[in-house]
Amino acid sequence: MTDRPTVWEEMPKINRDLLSPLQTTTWTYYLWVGVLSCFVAAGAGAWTYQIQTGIGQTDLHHPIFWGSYIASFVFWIGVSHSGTFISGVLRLTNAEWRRPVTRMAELMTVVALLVTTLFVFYHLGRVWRFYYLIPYPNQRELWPNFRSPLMWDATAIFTYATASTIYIYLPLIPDFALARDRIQGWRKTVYGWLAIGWHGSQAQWRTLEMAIRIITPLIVMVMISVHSIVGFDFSMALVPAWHSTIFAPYFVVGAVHSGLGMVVIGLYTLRRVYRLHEYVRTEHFEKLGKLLLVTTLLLAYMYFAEQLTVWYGQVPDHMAVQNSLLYGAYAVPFWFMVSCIYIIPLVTLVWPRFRQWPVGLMMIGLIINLGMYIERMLIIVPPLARPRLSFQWDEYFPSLIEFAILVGTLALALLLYSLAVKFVPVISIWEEKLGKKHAQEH
Amino acid sequence: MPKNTETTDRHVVLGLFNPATFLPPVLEHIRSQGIPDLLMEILSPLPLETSLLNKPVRIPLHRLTIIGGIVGIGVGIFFAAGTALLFPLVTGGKPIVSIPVVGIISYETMMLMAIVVTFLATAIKIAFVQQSGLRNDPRIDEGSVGLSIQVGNDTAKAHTISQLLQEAGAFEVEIRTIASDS
Amino acid sequence: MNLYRRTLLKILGLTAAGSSLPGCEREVHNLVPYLLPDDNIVPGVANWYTSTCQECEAGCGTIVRVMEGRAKKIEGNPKHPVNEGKLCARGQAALQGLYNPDRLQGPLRREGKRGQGQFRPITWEEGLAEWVEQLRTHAGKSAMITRPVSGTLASLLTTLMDSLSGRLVMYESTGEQTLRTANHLSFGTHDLPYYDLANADYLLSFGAPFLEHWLSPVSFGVAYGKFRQGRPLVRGRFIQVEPRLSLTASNADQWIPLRPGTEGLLAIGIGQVLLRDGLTELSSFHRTSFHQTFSAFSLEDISTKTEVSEEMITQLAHELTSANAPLILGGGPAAAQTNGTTTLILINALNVMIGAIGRRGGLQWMEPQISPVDLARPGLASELTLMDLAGEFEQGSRTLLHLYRADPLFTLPPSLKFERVFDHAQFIVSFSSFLDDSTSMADLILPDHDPLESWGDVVQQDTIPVPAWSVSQPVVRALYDTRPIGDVWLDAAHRLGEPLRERVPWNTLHDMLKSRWQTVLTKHDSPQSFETRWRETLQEGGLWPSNIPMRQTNTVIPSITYKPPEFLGNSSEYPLYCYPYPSLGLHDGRGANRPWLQELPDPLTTGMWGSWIELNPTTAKALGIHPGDRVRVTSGYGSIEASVMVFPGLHPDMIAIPMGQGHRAYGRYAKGRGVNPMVLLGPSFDGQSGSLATGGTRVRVERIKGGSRLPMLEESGKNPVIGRIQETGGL
Amino acid sequence: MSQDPQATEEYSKTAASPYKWEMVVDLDRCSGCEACVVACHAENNIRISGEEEAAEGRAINWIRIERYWEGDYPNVKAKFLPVMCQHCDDAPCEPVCPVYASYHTPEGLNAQVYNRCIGVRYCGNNCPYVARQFNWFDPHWDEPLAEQLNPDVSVRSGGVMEKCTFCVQRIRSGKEAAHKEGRRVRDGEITPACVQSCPTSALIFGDRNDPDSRVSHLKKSRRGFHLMESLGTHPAVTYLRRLSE
Repeated sequence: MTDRPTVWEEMPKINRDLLSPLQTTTWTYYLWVGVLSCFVAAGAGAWTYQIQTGIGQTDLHHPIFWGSYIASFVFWIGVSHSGTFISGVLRLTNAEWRRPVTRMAELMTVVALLVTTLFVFYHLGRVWRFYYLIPYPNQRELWPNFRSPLMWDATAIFTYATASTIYIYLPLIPDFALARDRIQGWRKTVYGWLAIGWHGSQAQWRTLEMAIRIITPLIVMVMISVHSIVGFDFSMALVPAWHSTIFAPYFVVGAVHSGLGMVVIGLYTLRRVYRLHEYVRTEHFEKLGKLLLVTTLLLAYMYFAEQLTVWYGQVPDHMAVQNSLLYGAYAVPFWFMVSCIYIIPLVTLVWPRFRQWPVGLMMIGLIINLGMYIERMLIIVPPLARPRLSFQWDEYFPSLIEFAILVGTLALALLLYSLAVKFVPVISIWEEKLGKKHAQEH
Repeated sequence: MPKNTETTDRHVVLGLFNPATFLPPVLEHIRSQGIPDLLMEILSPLPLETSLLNKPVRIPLHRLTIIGGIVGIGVGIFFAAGTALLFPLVTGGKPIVSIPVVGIISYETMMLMAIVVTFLATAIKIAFVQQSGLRNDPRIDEGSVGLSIQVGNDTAKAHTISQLLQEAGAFEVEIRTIASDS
Repeated sequence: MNLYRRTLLKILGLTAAGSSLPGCEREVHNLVPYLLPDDNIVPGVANWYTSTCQECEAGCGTIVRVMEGRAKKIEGNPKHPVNEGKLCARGQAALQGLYNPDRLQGPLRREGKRGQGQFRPITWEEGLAEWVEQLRTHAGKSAMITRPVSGTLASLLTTLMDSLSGRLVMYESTGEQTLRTANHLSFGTHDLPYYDLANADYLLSFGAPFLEHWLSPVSFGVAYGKFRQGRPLVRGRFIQVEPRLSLTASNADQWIPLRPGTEGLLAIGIGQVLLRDGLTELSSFHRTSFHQTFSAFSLEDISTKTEVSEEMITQLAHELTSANAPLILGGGPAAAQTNGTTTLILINALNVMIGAIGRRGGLQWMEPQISPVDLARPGLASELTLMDLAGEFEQGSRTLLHLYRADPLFTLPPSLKFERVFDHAQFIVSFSSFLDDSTSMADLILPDHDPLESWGDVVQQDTIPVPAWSVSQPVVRALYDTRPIGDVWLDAAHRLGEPLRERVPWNTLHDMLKSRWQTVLTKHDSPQSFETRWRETLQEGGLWPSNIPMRQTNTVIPSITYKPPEFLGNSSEYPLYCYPYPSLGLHDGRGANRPWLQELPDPLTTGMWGSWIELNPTTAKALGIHPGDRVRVTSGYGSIEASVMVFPGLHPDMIAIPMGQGHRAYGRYAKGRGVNPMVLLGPSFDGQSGSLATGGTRVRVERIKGGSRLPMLEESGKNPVIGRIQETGGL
Repeated sequence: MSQDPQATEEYSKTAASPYKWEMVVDLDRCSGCEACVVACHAENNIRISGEEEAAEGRAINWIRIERYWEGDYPNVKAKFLPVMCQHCDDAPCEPVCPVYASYHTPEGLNAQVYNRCIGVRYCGNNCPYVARQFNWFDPHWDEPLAEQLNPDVSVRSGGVMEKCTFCVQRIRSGKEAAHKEGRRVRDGEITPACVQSCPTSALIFGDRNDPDSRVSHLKKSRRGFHLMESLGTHPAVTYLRRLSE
């Protein structure tokens, strides 16, 4: 204990390292932000155009009433599951290695949720009447129809958004205090408010830890319910190949799958940009790799179960959809998707050596997310494109306006995240210290 | 050296220790000087597992959470069942009040209220334990432990205690004075 | 009180679909123009006026819903004998003729060279003056081409034209001239019979498209309903024989495709079996004449030529005789060949054999009646007649051309060189309401009212059980500075002075109309005054005397020698038959400027807003053509390009193309849209009737670059088969 | 209309209505002539979509004639199926609407409230009959075509779902007429535009609650079936099978 510096002696260094992103900013960062802003502006322009001229700017047409917007909605909710899962589930299971990962994952959750809600508005035919969806007393005495799965959705997402904001804020309080004492200027005052007079007394520590202990299981339950309900949006419908019981759990696992992929990407990038190699070590990638392997297998299992049931049942309506996927109009994206989210991750992640290769894992993360995006599209479009009245069969491919909005929104997500990195320590400082302490004691 | 005059000011003595040297004996030594644990508070950059001070910390968080949850269920029932009854409209042969719907909605609102209430309680608690002039010292986060002791308006006592802390091994001691009318 | 207010708010919140809020905020809906200075116009209250549909020659009775001086909807007149309250798509779309954005809004004078389509608005005075001037200079040399008109207007025009020693040509591209000639040759009367489909229990139709546009589609539709399900125990059986599965054929219990133009041969085959098996009683005269006619070919010869199996021929014959009230129709592609008349006569002969003449559920003629306008519709002109007229213009014996709602430059094949008339005519006057292909060649345009704005009457003397003398009245005040053609002619006549003046003393067609109806309404001696009877007639929509006795017709069918159809173009260079058929919505093209009809999916291909080429799947495969590919169809006379629709119900050696598109003018909805199949047709005629053999030209098809998705209602474009529906019980 | 007590009742679920509207489609009569399609366009102010939108599959038809091929040349058959909103008693489209834009009237009509609809389009997905049509853009009529618009029917703006209403405006005026004379609506007194125009009388409309009405009789026909009966949507449209050997 004397030869190696104790955590107490390391603390000044830890503080310096982890606060440096908040203090020093390079010109490349400004460039990055500038580029992103342009994309965001383009997306905003596209949306304005769509509102002015009409939702017909999409390629949607009956019977395909839902398309890329809803798919993206589902996808981004999926991404939002990363944070809650990592910090929530791993906290519950006392996985020590989670510590450097939690904060950046939770940030993703919050950003992703902000973006998610946007897609609801893109999708509405008369977005200027969105307030009909909000339950408030009005002179019509008419409330929203809570029998509609969409209202379950709205409620769940509101809960989830609030909860995850709280959930990222609580552990931030000590770090805000830390920043308050070390950063000058207007930010000092802001941090001052946010730190709500934290001074690290045992009473405060105990309160904080107790709150986190209480909220963690709750938010995990919320997380599971949220994506289950997103799954209900589809499985409650009569549409062939939507009307399936597996959707709720399948959606949850899928969400975690893409979420983890996204975490790996974020982890790699931040460690690269801010040279956090000391804190984010190969073991973290390896652990995440293992998790990814698990979700891959779980998802593949569920997907197989679903498709097998359809195939063996041979119900014409459902077969129409499956055929269009297996060797019909949607075969190309389908098989691409299958290899992206199942085959490639499987064959790579089983190798321990691969799991210790951060770049490789990052690439797997990318592939998985690409695949999951297509998967969301394939869950929504083909069933709608193969209604029971075969006279109405049709195809759909997103229009340019849709693409502009999708890309713009992706840029917005990255932008928000990049800005957040400048305001919030991407690694929870006190938890990191605590982790080191535990490591040294045992 | 101020005289031992009757002022209404209160004093807080903060001693900074090296975590390596800050050990239970230190506290024992101070206790032996007749200073109750209630007046002491330990400030640290990270939560300390063992509570060195034996003073009860009672936070009724669980109860608040449960109360919040129950309120939430009420809200959920109002939304899912109440609003439907306020303006009953038949849709697709579904009952006006559908039990599963009520279940789902009140589950979400329950969670919402539970979490929000817990959070508010926590925030309030954290924000208002800092009465009695305890203040953060940047150096604590740099890797040291602080022991702060509240002294009444007795200036002399404050000085003796600061002596005491120095003996106990504090590498720095400071006396803070808070004007009572502030 | 408060409760009540609340419920009101609820209703506002929940105005169900089609609540009475005028949802669209166009200012025209706020002001109420009193077009008809009429006391019984109440804002928001609808009045119904009777009228007569003039979209085709069937003359269906209509009622028009009018609110605030605007026509809102056209429906069938329930009391009218022709359509019994029903109306077809085209009839209902007449509203978009009235409110068409491209209607001519006043008299126009040509500017620049003829055919450049530049016109300058003029006053009616100028227009009339100039026209009358032309009538004087071209005295005795004027001609008029018009779509068939009837009743008072018809008699006015005939009177005037022959007193001007001009030539009046009534032309209708789907005028069924072949049928009229065949019936004349068979039964010695120009009147078409009433085909009593409703009471028949077995229908064998040689291509007659009676559910689409044949003679009187709506009345046939009504009858078809009864034929199928109108009688408690009887369900009529229906066989359609034709090379293309038309809408009508798709309703048949069985569709029998055969080689184009061999319908007559099949009729001979059936007749042969009837005679052979002694399934028919005939007068000795017919027995002998028929025997030589119907034994001219051996059954298997017929079978190979027609591609209909001998068993099938025999079966048809036996079904005909086993039925109680069989009926045989012939038309459509059967009549569109060079041997059309012969074919239809043979079919009439079959009707004679099965004793359908004058029988309930057969062919019936009524005793000719004295109509209010003392003459039936003058005979329609065949394409050959038009050729003759063209000749007159070439020789210069005709120099002044009048056009009225006829568009020969569009409806006639260019190979007939009918533009000769327009080149040689020294002056062209058109009364049409639209700048169609022919009218845009005019020198002077004196646009007519829309039928919904004008007085008129239609006399329907054949193809129905009782005569229908229908009136049409102005249901809305004229939108624009147009004038009814009748009034214009009368005005001109008066300007020309004697002797015309006293031959047509009336100032307006309305006066003429009333005076003529006066004679009839007072003839049926009744206590009320004419005015009351007249008002009643207007409310009824016309006059249709009941219990008209049947006429005894004596069949005069001569012994017929069947001659095979002739086709232009040799089969090596042009391997495929070409059959242009009138489209359900656009008909021969007159509907092309009605958006409703443009957007009306063709029931079989579900195509909209354009033209297409129909190919049999096997033929398409052989040619390496896929649905949506762009192809060029070439005949010896012209070529067109359009995208392909693979059509399962088509003879492999045949292509079919809908008529009605490919206008060079005719307004924003029609102009430059699709192709006109007439371009392909050569001068091939049915000698006896002189009508164009639209099926008489051979073509070839080749794939060309490009290809576009034609608007289709069937979004898959994959000719879906019945999946789920059958499971739920089939259609 | 709002003052009419009947009409006001229509919207309160509690008021049991004396009528239940039903349509019968006799496929053995239907000839596919599409007179109904134009009649519907004229009556219900259905927009003219134009060539481009039609090509994008956005042409709006409240009633459409679906054509299904059977077999190959020469034994090929084309069969017609008129499809309009089936006004299901257990309509899948209704409960999924988050804003009550789609709900069930006591008379068995599946009502669509245009001014409430925000264009979520869930109902469109959930209609097995693809009967629901969406306004992807604002409608447009070249002047003076708009003169023809029926003032009894509201014009739908862009971003709103619409569909067959059984010509609710005709039903309402018919009921008001009967109400004034203090009697029930007579059978055949109310006819939606399509029913009115159908030359072959393949479409029949009436009151299911009236045991003597034509629809009540025809419903019992052995030829009768519902589209996708197995889905349990209980449509108010009964089809009569087309007979063929």
